[in-house]
Amino acid sequence: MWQNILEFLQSTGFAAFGNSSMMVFGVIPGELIMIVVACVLLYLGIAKKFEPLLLVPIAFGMLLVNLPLGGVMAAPLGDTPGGLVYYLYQGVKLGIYPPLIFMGVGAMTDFGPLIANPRSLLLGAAAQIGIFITFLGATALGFDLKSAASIGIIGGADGPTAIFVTSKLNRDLLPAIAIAAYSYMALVPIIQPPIMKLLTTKKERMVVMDQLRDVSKTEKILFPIVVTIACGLLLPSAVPLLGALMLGNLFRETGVTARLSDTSQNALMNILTIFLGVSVGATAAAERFLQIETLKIIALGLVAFAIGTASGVLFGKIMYRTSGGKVNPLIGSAGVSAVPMAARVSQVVGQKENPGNYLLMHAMGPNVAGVIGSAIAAGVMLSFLG
Amino acid sequence: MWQNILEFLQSTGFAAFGNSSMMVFGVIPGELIMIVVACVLLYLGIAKKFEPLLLVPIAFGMLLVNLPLGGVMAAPLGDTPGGLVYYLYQGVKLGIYPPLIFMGVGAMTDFGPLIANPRSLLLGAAAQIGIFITFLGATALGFDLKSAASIGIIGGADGPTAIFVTSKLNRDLLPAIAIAAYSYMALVPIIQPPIMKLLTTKKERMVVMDQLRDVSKTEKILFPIVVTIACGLLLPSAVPLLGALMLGNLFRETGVTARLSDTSQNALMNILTIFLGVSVGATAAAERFLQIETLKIIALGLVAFAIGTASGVLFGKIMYRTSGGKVNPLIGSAGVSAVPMAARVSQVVGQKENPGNYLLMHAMGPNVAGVIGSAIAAGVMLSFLG
Amino acid sequence: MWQNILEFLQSTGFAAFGNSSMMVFGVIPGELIMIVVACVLLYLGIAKKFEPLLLVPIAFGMLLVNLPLGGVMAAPLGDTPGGLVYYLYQGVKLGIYPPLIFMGVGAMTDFGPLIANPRSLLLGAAAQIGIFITFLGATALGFDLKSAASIGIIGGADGPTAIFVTSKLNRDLLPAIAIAAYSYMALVPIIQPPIMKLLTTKKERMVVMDQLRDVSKTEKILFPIVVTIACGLLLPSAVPLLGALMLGNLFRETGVTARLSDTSQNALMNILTIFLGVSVGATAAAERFLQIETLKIIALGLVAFAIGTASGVLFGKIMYRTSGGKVNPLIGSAGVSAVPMAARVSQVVGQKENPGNYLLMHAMGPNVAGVIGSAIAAGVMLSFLG
Amino acid sequence: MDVWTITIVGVGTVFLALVGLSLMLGMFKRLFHGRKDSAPSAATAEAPRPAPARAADGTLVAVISAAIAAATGGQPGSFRVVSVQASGGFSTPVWGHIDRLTRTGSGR
Amino acid sequence: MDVWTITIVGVGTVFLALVGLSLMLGMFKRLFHGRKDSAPSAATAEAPRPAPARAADGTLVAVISAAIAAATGGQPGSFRVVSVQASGGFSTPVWGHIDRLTRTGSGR
Amino acid sequence: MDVWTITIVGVGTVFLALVGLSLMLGMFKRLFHGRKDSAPSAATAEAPRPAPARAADGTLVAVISAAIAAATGGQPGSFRVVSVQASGGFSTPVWGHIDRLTRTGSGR
Ligand code: NA
Ligand code: NA
Ligand code: NA
Repeated sequence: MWQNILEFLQSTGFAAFGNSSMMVFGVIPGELIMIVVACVLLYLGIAKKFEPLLLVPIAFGMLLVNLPLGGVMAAPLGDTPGGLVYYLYQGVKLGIYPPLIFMGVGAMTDFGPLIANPRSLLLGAAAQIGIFITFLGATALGFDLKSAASIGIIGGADGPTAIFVTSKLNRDLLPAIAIAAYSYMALVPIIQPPIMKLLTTKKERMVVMDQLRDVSKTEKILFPIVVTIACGLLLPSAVPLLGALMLGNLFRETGVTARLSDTSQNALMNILTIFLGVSVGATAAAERFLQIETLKIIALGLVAFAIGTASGVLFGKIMYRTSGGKVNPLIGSAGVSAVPMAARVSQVVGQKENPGNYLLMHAMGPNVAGVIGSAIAAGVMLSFLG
Repeated sequence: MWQNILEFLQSTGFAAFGNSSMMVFGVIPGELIMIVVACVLLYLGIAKKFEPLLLVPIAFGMLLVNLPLGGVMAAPLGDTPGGLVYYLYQGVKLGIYPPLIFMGVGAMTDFGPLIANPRSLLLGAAAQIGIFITFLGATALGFDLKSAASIGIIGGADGPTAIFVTSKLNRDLLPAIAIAAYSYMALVPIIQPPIMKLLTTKKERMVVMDQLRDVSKTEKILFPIVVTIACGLLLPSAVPLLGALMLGNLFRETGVTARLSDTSQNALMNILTIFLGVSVGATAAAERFLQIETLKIIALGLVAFAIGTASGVLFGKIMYRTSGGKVNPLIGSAGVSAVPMAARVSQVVGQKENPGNYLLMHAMGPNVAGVIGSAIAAGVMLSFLG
Repeated sequence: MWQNILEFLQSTGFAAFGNSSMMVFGVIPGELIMIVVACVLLYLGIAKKFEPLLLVPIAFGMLLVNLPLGGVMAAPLGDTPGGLVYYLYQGVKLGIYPPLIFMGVGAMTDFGPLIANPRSLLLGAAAQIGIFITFLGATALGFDLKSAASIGIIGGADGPTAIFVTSKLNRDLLPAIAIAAYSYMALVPIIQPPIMKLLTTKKERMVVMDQLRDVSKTEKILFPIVVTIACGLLLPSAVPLLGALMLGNLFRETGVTARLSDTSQNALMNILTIFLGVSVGATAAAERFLQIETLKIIALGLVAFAIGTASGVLFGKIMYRTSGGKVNPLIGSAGVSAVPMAARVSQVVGQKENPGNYLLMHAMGPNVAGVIGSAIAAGVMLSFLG
Repeated sequence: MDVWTITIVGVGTVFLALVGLSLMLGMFKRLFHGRKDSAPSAATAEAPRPAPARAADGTLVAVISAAIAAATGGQPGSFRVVSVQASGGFSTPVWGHIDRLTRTGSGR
Repeated sequence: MDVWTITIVGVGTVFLALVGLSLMLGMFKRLFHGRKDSAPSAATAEAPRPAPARAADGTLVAVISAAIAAATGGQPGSFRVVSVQASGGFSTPVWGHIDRLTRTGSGR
Repeated sequence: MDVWTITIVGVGTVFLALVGLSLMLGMFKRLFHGRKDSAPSAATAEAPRPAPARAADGTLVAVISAAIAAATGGQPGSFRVVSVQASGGFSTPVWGHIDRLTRTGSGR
């Protein structure tokens, strides 16, 4: 009996720490470090409100998978079923959750400001340059093409897009890229303003833009259909993400599918967000996450955001010139997406120079265009490398 | 590099149109025609409000699958996962979605008017004759037995039943049968009235029926249990559909399972409706859908509806005679199901002859009986041919 | 043709009764008896309100699977898909539903009273002694270790925990254990009071406890994280249940994940409750359920509840002594969990002796501690026998 | 399989089933109509009701015993379960696991 | 695959797609702006409206006929479907399957 | 496996775990009780609050750097990340991806 008790003690997680495959300084098990990292992420998500709806599940998944012998990610073995998160993870691995979450995003998004001002699309395109420059930079730093593409997409500022691309190109990077993407999306009000001020003159920032025209219901209904067909024909690999986004938006706009729109953006989206977050977090096993690459990814993600912001603002300056001073270049930074945070940043920065200036709706155009833009950029990456 | 760019252009959907397996007149790719058909269905669903909750997802699925190279229905290949809709489609293929949707329908249905007037069940039976006559006609037109049975079930006027039967008997016909079923359900107010007027006299149409008795809670609770046991023993192959319908109805009536009833008819039903619609639509690949059979199915579906309506009305006339003029034969047409549209049609046609006549609740009896009736007819078909 | 009709009649469930593998008294098919048992369970669930949210789906699943030839639990065979409930059942078999339901339970549970009075945890531990004594008793009665462990867990008074353990150790016992667990949870107000009165003096029952301190939001947020890490390291096999419970509770307490908390405890929980209930019920095939073991399990389940109650109360008496009469031993019985019924029982029994005494919140501490306690007991069983 | 067989058996089965149900529902009327509803309405679920579980405490064991006794060829008495005594006076209704959680302060 | 190719084609495609969309949206303005909305608002869905389905009854058959006729090389007329006559006077809108159930007394 | 071992270890583990938790919760009281709640209540989430993210901007990078530096045997400084400067003056709270969408006019 005492031997049995001893064996039982051997089976605790404390004992398992001793057999950890990754001993830091020869003493600290990697899993313990990961538990601390998970707690920090929980702190950022809960106390600092960094995208809590994603960071809390991601951090908790990270916590669960690093409790030694917990087996939540264990693959099935013969007749023994796998762990809970192993099964939830299949929806990430097979590329099911991100498009369905995008459907919910579509059901939440009003493309009206974009339809009212189609030139916004150019700003949404410009801000994706950060994706490709970061892709270049990452290859220069030694990442292979697939990893570099996954890293670049962080600059698209869309969690589901980044996770979808990474799940297709290099699943090992999932936790680092998801954490970087969601953290920087939360940090947009910190990252963007200095860049915006550096690149614009006071005069430019004070531009008051004309009011947007009304958009008819017909246009709003046609928009998702036209985008799906046009972009789907141009770039077939963007169909899963863009098609789902536009289907959700169609549910929203028809006026006769309110039930479907409601469920897409509530019950279904919340269920998938929990499953996605926990299972992405659970890919962060110590020996995979505690790599120098993780830091590089986090640094490159910041670069991607900064370059995206800058190229959006610079393109805004071009439009300021070509329009004869009618476009406020501050709305360019909203092109990175991070809806609607980036648009609010444009609003706040603009209002500081000119308290009566309301740029929010003008910035929503590039903002939602950035969602389409990064989905297309994702399609390009998948088309070349998928 | 230029060669790479050329290759990339080759990978667009526009280029793929050139390699379409189905060239109409040698010039127009079949996929392009299907995109147009999908847009027409979207128009019918959205602007004309033809069962939009189903037609919009079906049409969008059709659109997505016909964007060349989009791969939303691609099967997994080795380590490469399949397309999004491929996975959603498994719930259709395995017969999971239709019964679960039927559970939601059960949670939405009040069988009270049927319990109050059990003779309604005869009208619900009579209206299913359209299913079997159409089955005969379809075999005469050269369809094999399985296809003919799937086509006949369109006359049951129940989308989930039609999709369930077709998914078991001949999946190639899924999109045509689903579109026909939902379109004619939407067109019930157009299809039925001329038939109803043709077959009845003014005197018959003016009959005012006695008020229905109250139905106790106990009866409403016992009803789904009794139906499940009785019909399940008589016709085991009807158990998945009827059992699910009755389980949903039991959730509704117990008074202590309101949570389950609510979720069955809302969150769960909406999620499954989206998945079902999109994946049924995505079975409409051009070379499968652009066949003369599709038109025959659509025509036969109309025949099934018309005969079902006629036999319901004719049986109503018999009951009018045998009851000594107490039954208004107009309620017979409601037996096709298409709840509650067909019952409203009875009400409207009756009210035109006799403005003070309220047939709605009397017609709800045959109407919900028609749901049971077509589930039983489906069971027969599956029992012989499944 | 007549032969075909005859064959069709042979395929009805009535005919199949004749070929039943289990003929009672050589005449009554076992399936028929099971249908009657299912109806009794429906009666208990609906009219007597025994945990109707679980018993109604369980009983209906039992009904469906015992309709001969209905095939709802049929495994897939070659190209023929399996039955509906076969697929729903996979979530039980693979251990997916119970932890996710526990997530919803966590989102519904307020651990505040436990945090305010940490000694409650001892009572939550003491009440689990019923699990282990029943385990001993079951082995003495001839059950093998795995079955005995599954039976003991009934005393944990947590449906999802009992189902999770049984699904891992001996799936054949699922229906009997699930029915016993949920029935006794419903019968807590009948089972506990006599035991509580027998073991306590009037003076003990009249003790008025000090008011609980306020618990800060920070403590409530830290609690699930700390429990997950501490218990997860001590007992890795408890991670799926405890981790999910605590994740749900974290969603509840953060203040920034209300969407996820809401969906966990409503849409997702309801969907899983239906799927779990129906598929657990559908494991009750006649030849498996109509065994003397089933009665033994039901009797042993009652023993487990009674011993758990008694040991909770006895430990309460110890705390009454050691605290110098400040702890009312009646709150000990709440340690079996069955939240919040057992806590209400403590309240009602206490109030009968001393009408101004409000024990409810004091009893909620042991009550929720009992949930953690039985999850840990489950972990021990799985660690030794899983 | 002959198309006419399917048609005739099909129409026959549909009528047989629904006529059968119709007859059963006819009995419902005789059995339940006029009787007062035994199940209390959901609206009053929150209000105290006298021990709804009391009458049913032994039902489950009794019925399953009888069923199993029959199935296994023994007599109901051969495996004796002492009946659970109702404690009386409970005004707490027996909620479902989920409902119970929801209705305390712990549910949001 | 060259990293520069991907970058150039990538940036190019993003701009091409979004500029293309921008041009299309420019046409939207010309086509739809100022026009009154053809689709009635959801708020009035409950109110009686004159036969919305009437105009569309033949559309489905006509379009699918034409499509299939083209696809199979025949003429639209070769498989004739007699047009469904609108009955007129219906003030009931055409609800979706689910909506229909919800809006009767049967939905809770 | 012996049934008594399981029983003894089982009861022992349950008590060990819950007594351990009990001790930890005892520390909670000392650490947090009386202190004001640091996390603002959800009810005020909509109201402007001073830059909640400012203090945390470098936390993530700092912690993960330290962790990885330790894990890979290097020093934290060996891979230098220039700290992100807070811009100051933001009254916009940092919403979640979903919440953000919901709270603009774009959510229904
Ligand atoms: Na973007
Ligand atoms: Na029908
Ligand atoms: Na317990």
